[in-house]
Amino acid sequence: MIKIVIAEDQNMLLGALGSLLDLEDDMEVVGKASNGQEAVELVKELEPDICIMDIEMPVKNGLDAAQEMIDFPCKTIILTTFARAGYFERARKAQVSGYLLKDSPSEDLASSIRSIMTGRKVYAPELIDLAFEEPNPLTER
Amino acid sequence: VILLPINTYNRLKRQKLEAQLVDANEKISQLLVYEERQRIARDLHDTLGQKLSMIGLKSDLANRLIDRDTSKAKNELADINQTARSALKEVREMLSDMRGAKLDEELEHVSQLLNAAGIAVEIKGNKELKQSPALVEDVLSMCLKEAVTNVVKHSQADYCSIEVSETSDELKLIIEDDGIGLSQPRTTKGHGLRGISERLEFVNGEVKIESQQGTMIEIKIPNITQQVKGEGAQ
Amino acid sequence: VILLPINTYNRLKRQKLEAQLVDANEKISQLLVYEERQRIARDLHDTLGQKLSMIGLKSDLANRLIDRDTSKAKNELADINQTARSALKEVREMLSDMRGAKLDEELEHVSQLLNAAGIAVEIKGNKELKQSPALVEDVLSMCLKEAVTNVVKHSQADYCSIEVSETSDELKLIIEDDGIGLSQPRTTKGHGLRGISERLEFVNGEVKIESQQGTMIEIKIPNITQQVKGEGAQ
Ligand SMILES: Nc1ncnc2c1ncn2[C@@H]1O[C@H](COP(=O)(O)OP(=O)(O)OP(=O)(O)O)[C@@H](O)[C@H]1O
Ligand SMILES: Nc1ncnc2c1ncn2[C@@H]1O[C@H](COP(=O)(O)OP(=O)(O)OP(=O)(O)O)[C@@H](O)[C@H]1O
Ligand SMILES: [Mg+2]
Ligand SMILES: [Mg+2]
Ligand SMILES: [Mg+2]
Repeated sequence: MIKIVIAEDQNMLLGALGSLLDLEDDMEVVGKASNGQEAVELVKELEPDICIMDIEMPVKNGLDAAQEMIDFPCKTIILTTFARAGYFERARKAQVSGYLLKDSPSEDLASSIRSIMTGRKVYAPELIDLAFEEPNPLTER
Repeated sequence: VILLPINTYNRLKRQKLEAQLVDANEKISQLLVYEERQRIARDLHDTLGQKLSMIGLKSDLANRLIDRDTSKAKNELADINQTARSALKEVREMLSDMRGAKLDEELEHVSQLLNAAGIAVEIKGNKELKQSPALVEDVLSMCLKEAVTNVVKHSQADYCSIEVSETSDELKLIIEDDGIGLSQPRTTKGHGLRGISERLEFVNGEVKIESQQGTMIEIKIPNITQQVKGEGAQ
Repeated sequence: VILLPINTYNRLKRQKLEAQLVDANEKISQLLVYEERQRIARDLHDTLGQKLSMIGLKSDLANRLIDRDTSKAKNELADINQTARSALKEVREMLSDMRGAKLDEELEHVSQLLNAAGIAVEIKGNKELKQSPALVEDVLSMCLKEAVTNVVKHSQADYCSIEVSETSDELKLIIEDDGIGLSQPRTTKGHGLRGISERLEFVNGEVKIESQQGTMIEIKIPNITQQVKGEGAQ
């Protein structure tokens, strides 16, 4: 059984995501957090295999939380909607195992989780934005 | 002996100034566009993205729940419905925020267009709208532009009149030219007239085209609908 | 006695010039922002508005179908899911379109994409286009992005080569990977390949896909059409 903690500040999303993963036979959502701080505490306490986090959350964002959990045995997955300048770079520095679309179909999410469990890293191409830290045109010239 | 150097100095200074100004203003342009993009990007980000993700996840979930627990599936569906509606409202709001098309500006623009084509132009009625919501003004301005573009491209007219009237009941725009009219077989399947109809639909408006001597195009947008639709759009 | 007047004349001329330049450039700025807004507003209207309305309607429908015909309800839910995802994809594209897709930037971007996925990449040929109009460059960059996204998502390749060649006759882009190829049953009804074809139509281009060892996708845009279409687009 893959034990999962989810952190997401949007309640409805948190609920839906939790139910979807619980429906997978080999997965169990053991804890839900509504910000990064809570996520770090829950992961310490429950020692899950996977922690799935949103980025934009109050108190502590998902990237900072991932950075804090860098030495935990638990693998972290960041879920987000759009590529934002600098986020992917920070996610990589925090050595997250997955950087995935929030709206990926639940089968895809589940299969990404399984392959992350085997030690692979999975990044959604739509979210990779290294080249596009959009230069401010005033400083460019 | 003294005159020339000063003159040259002045000329050089002027040229340098010119170049600098061009440069600076170009940068401002870029910056404005850049900021605009950033702003829109932020808007899209924060609101729509979240809602669309939610719809994606919840439809997934509802689909799986259907066979196990219909009442839970129905709850998810109600959430989806609610979310789609509020996202749509946000799209409308964003549209009206973004609108650049103020009627008075568009009137100015089409006048210049007609002048440049050697077509005399007469503008009657209200140049500025007092009570129409932004979306309606946007649609009207777009219709004006398309219709006048057609006059310039197809009518061979000498004269074109544009009349705007805004009453408590309706907003009306009439564009009339004294050109060859529509009677000839239409050569192209253009997007112009279709675009007008499609956008008018959005605000419950209608378009009527008459062609006896020259072409007359009349656009009406009822005010009651403006208000109903306007609420969402404001 | 003579010096001053000429100096003054020059100064006044300079000041007038300054004012004119400021004016002109300000207008350009406004115009750029205006056009950008209009373009985005149109996009939003055409894509998101429609999709969201559809989601609203279909969730209503699914709710009613649930008790009568679960399999129909499930179909509606699958549609909703698909629609929400493709709307999000469009928003993402819109955001990246707003950056203005220059080929050299897109090449840089896809290289990083491939690198991050552990796929070695080799880029051959022209990195910058010399004679293609903006619209063509835009379309080509979009095709490149879609094709490489597919390589990353589906191919399981170790190596990918990208070749751009611009001649007086045509513009050609070849993307080749050494992955599993297309032979496997395609799981999803994706938008990627369809999007490529649709946009290529716009510039009279064509796409050819071959899959023996790995996948090869070849995109050609004839130059003659570029010029004809380009005029309107520039
Ligand atoms: N004022 C007019 N006078 C004469 N003919 C007109 C006038 N307005 C429209 N037409 C005719 O109606 C046709 C359809 O107009 P429409 O604006 O839909 O298409 P278009 O102007 O040809 O193409 P597009 O607007 O997409 O660039 C035109 O091609 C033209 O033949
Ligand atoms: N380079 C490739 N290697 C292997 N399979 C591929 C490759 N490119 C495309 N495919 C297959 O073709 C299918 C269709 O591709 P397409 O881009 O149209 O859709 P998608 O990538 O699944 O979804 P979308 O692009 O909308 O996110 C893919 O699902 C995949 O099975
Ligand atoms: Mg959040
Ligand atoms: Mg037209
Ligand atoms: Mg694809």
